[in-house]
Amino acid sequence: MSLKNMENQLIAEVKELLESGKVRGFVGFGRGYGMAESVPVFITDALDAEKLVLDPFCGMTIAKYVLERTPQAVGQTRRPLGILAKGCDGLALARLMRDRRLQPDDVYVVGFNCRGMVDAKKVRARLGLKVSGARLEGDQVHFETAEGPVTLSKDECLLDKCLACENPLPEDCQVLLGDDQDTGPVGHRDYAGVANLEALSPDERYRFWTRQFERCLRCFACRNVCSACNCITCSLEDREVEWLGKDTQLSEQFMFHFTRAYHVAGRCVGCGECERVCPVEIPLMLLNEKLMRDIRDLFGVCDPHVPRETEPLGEFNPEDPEGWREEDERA
Amino acid sequence: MKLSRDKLKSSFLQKVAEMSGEDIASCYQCGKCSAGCPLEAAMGILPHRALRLLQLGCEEEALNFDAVWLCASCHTCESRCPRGCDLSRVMEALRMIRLRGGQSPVHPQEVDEEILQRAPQQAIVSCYRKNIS
Amino acid sequence: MRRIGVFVCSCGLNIAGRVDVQKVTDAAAGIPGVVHSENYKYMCSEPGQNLIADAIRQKRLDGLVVAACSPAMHELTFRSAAKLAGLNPYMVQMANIREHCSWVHRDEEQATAKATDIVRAAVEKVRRDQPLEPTRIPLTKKALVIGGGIAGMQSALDIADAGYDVVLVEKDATIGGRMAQLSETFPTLDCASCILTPKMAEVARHPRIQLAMCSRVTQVAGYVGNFTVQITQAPTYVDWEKCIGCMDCQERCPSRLPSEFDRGLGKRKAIGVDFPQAVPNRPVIKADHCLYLQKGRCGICEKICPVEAVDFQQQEKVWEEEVGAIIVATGFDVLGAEAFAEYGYGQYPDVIDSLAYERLNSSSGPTEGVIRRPSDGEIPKEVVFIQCAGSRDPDKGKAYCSKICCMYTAKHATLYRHKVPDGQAYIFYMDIRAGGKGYEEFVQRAVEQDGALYLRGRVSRVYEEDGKIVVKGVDTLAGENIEIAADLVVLASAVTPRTGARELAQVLKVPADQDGFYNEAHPKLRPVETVTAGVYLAGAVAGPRDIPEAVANASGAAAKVAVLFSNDELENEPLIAAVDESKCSGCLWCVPVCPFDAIEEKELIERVGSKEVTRPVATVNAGLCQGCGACSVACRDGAMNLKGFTNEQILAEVEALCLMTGSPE
Amino acid sequence: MTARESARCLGISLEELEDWQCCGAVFPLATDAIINLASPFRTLASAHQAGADLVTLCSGCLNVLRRTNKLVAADAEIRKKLEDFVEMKYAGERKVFHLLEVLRDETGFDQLQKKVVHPLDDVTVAPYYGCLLLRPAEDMAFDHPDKPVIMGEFLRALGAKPVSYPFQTECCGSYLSVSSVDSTRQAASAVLKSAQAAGAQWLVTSCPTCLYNLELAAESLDEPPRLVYFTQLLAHALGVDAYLEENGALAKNVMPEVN
Amino acid sequence: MSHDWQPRIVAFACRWCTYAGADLAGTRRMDYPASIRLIRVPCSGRVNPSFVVRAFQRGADGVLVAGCHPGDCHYIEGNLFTRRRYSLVKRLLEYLGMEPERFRVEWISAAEGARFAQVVKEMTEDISQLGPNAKMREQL
Repeated sequence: MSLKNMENQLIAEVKELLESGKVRGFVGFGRGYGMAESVPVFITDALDAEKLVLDPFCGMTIAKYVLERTPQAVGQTRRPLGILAKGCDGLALARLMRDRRLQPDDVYVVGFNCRGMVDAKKVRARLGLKVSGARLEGDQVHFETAEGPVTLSKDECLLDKCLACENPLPEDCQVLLGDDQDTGPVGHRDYAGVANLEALSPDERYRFWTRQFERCLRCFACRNVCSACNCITCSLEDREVEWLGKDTQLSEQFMFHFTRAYHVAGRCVGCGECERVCPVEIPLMLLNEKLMRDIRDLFGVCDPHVPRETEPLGEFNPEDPEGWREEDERA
Repeated sequence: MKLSRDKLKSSFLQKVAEMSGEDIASCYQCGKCSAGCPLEAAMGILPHRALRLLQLGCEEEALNFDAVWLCASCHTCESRCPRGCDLSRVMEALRMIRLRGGQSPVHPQEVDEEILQRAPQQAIVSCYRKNIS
Repeated sequence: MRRIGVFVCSCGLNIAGRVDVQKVTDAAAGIPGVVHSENYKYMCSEPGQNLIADAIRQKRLDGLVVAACSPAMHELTFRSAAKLAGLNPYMVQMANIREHCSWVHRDEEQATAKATDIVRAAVEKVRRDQPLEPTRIPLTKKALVIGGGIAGMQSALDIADAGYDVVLVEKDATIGGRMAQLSETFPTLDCASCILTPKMAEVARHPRIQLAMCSRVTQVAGYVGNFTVQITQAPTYVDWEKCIGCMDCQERCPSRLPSEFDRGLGKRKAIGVDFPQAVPNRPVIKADHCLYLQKGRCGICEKICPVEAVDFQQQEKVWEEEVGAIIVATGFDVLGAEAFAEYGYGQYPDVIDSLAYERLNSSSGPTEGVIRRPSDGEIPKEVVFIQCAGSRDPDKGKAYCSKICCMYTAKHATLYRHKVPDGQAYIFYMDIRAGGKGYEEFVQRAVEQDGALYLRGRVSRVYEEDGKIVVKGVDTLAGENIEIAADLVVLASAVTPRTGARELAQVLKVPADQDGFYNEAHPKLRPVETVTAGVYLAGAVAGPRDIPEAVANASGAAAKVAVLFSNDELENEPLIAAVDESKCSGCLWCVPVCPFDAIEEKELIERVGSKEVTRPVATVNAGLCQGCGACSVACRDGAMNLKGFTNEQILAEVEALCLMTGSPE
Repeated sequence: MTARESARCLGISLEELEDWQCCGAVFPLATDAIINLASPFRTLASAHQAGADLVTLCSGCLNVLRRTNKLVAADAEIRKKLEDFVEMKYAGERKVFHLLEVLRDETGFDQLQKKVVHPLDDVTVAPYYGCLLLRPAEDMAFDHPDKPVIMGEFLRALGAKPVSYPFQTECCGSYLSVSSVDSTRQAASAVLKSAQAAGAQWLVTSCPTCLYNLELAAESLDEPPRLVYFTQLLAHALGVDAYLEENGALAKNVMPEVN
Repeated sequence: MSHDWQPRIVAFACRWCTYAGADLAGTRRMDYPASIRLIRVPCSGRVNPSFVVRAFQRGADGVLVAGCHPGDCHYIEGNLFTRRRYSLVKRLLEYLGMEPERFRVEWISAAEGARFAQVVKEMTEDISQLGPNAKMREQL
């Protein structure tokens, strides 16, 4: 079923949910400021359901938006909040639930089998045109532009996270839109960027990260958007224990990014939001993927990004390798 | 027998240890290898003695230990050794050192014609490989 | 602002010989917050301690750094001294400038600089110390003993005699354990039953000992002083309350099965006792072999029982006991058949293990004490004993020495000669380990008086040929291979922990070594304790032990329990984890990393706006927490902290140590 | 030939490796004798190129190939040397089987039993394993090194009555029969006598050298067990030998007569 | 008397094993470089990876995390979590550009005084080769 058809289904569904009072509100996407941009919206009125969109520009993982509106957070009676969920939102919701920041009955999940979302930046770079709409078809994306239709392959224009997506279908949905369910992964995470960086010398790597971290504004956007960074109070802003220094010299930037990456080790769901929201474009997924890949290789955890009842660092195998020894290095 | 530090740390011992890949010191002379050796009768001397000679640093005696030519590499000793020390490998190392030194107990031209006719290829190839450098 | 005192010890010349103590003292005086700094020759001596006490009082010190030896040596000493002088003992830190400094560095300048750094780090740590009070918890003065062998019985008797109640859990239907299977005991050749059965009777009639037979410990919750133990009792199908022990049922039961107690050499009935002296002397039905329970017919025992005690409907029983201490005395097994393919164990009936040989020797055994070989009942004229069968064999068996085999094999050979005067015993051995009182003499008697022939070497192969058991071994002393056509072969099989000991270790949260023997809290100084407070070890559960050792152990463990029970309340070390609930997000990732299950979830009630909401947070059970700090690292938001080793303290120590003294920048 | 036809009869296709090369017959035990691994390595690499696993009929070859295979899979340094020397890439991807294992694991002895047309009618056969199939146990992972069962099961599937005897895993003296005939005769005689004492009419082996040594030893014994190669028994039981004989591909009277 | 540059190494030592092993090195009067400074922790499982980075920030040239051998943990399994945690941390630090020699994890038991001294010597030598650490280090 096309996204357009699903959009209609979504609108009808949400209207019904709000009218019947089954949900307190609904988190989905609405029309953005530019044409090729859809932004998260929170609606509480059934009349607003019409404003919801579901198009190839709904790439953001929006699960964390529900966190501010849980019954716990707002002190209200328990009535669920509706949310539109792609595969990555499903993982992010699972993350929040396993971290016990969300109860399963806090949300009412309207899911769909996502076949990938368009990266507006890539499209802009490729086409340099104003795009007014897009349609996914097989391995291709057809764009409507001011100068007529243009077709790009998915490889050229989808978000990186979609090209690496192995879990397009959200689990545990109350409603599933569409009919093309479970048609397998969209892409495959190959950790190529990690391997490229690993091939460098320590000094080259340090220079690489120095160039990245020097730009960091310490805006905490990467943390705020992350479904795995869901502590009520972040230790990096702790007033009693100075885990992180206040100034932004390079040393503290390393501390910040080391700690952020380590805190999501084994818990990152791979949604790529941290990297997307970074105003200075620090490639944070290179850190997250490094840990993900090492967890997979060292501890044999096959889907390190899928939340489980235990996390890789909260368990062990008596036969675990000592990952710091040369002989345990991958051949 | 005179013992000395030099004797116990000779390059010869090192070589045997490296070639065999076995830890000579691990042997505690229980003799289980000898007790199960199918060719011990032909050797006339207990094979675990080879390891003892090495432990004592007796290079000359170890290199004159002719039982090495009678080890068939059947690994019976290895399969029962409580210390995981493979005597067949030690025997092979001693054999190789002697073969490389020009010694060889078998000369192709002296092998009985009838044997060459009757014996399967496998036996002949094995024998040459083990006994001729 | 803290008022910190620094006391630098010269330790005679142990420290002063390499470290300029005065320089360290002066440097310490310059650290902000240090209001007193001095050195002395022997700080741990009485005058030294008085010096500290005086300074505490006069300078109103509220933090102390003692720069001396390792805290392992004198931390307690100085904490006690501080307490006597009115300072909270947890406001004391040791700076180890002896073991970690003066003793290991040659260069005086470097050693002095390092000592200064160590002192500075300790000052920074103590600056962030908080006075801590041990928590007090009540305790249940009742002990659990697991295992009714000689060690378990001894422990139970000692504790009961000290005036405390004991629950003795035994998985079999009788107490007595391995010792009940033995014939005589080395080196005195006392009859095992003669010394054991009176003890068994004493246990059974002791008013403070409650027996839980055919039972296992299936769950343990709680902590020292306050354990809740779940005991699961298998059905016996006989109501022991009603049973009068007449054993008519055993007499009439038509179903026979190989007796496990007799190591398969004899038969027992499907209903009955393992051996006539069993305590309690009450029968059980082996369900797998009972015609009634398997096929629904027979039921003779039920019909003839004069008191209607047979109860085929009996079910497994599960109950809980509250106890304050646990002694584990689960004893040993011997390595099974799978380990000895080359010795033909399990293949040839006349190759038996040492426990089976004990049964052959026992006057209550299947042959009534006559040595007869299992295959045809003939009296064996040549018997080969193989020592180290699976022991000292890191490659195929167990790396360790089983310790008791040298002695019991000498005993076996001696007893054999006594019973078969024209027979010959051969013993293959590796080394004779006879390090006990009268042990070496006993072995020599076996050789000199009883004609045991010791052959130094291992056996490679055992096989049957022409009705004989051919043993191919070696005598390395003669340099000859040895072949003996024997009538019976006895394997001194390696001693292993009891089957199920590893699972029990997990239930008890006690670490075991790679072989499954339980680890002592300290192998030398705390040999009957485990790292889990309140759990003690007795007998072969911690490694191969002979009877006198097991008994000594058992009494040691019982004494530990008695000491524990002499308190009305327990003081708990306050260096444990604590949660800052305001920071805790309730993710509870600290739970899986806690080795002691000390972290639980708690509902925290908070006000949000005008409403009350609840949210989950972690909470630490002070009785269970052992202070490892694993939770504090699993905690991302920094809500979990470890008292005495807080995040603030460790970060401050890092900073202090990185400001290296004396290194040119 | 018998093996290939027998296998065909069981639905397994065996291809002879083109351009095969002797494996060297003994696995080099010295850690620096890497050059001796070249020929088994080449054989393995050829099989890999041909896209197939290897099956051997000889315990000796199995021993050499399986151990070489394990070594190159585990030791990158040695692998590199061999690859450079032989100029072929191979990293232990393939498996090496003995035909007996194929019969057990692929065909299944119960299936084999169903295909038997000439059951060996309860003839008493002593299985002889010798050394190379079983040892070193860690490398070979073939069967229990002291209590193997595979040949017994194989014989039972063919309708024979296997006997157990203590010397079934003892060494026959191996290649020493070329250089030191007396010592092998002694070792091999012990095996035969042990089988004889257990009442074996036949003795089956899976290694040509064992067969030869046992034949030599049998010459000096009274009524020794008849010696057969396991593929002979297999071909006979499956009725393949008759077919081969008719086609002149096999000499007559290869099989000892039953009884 | 030496004014040559010497590395500064911060070590986190589990009190039951490595700290006691260092005590033993002392009791045996072993001689090792004065470059090492120990922080006593109850268990290697107590060592927060942020402590390691903090040490580098403040000027450590090398950091050692050391505890009981797996299976010997006083707290039964604390060091098995350490093993997982530091397998990742070590690789992450190197990924960020730290030289492998500057950060080590070792199992050193209470009986291994010689091993402790050996590790200190090795680290001191390795780091002396590399020179002072500037990476992740704060600018004063």
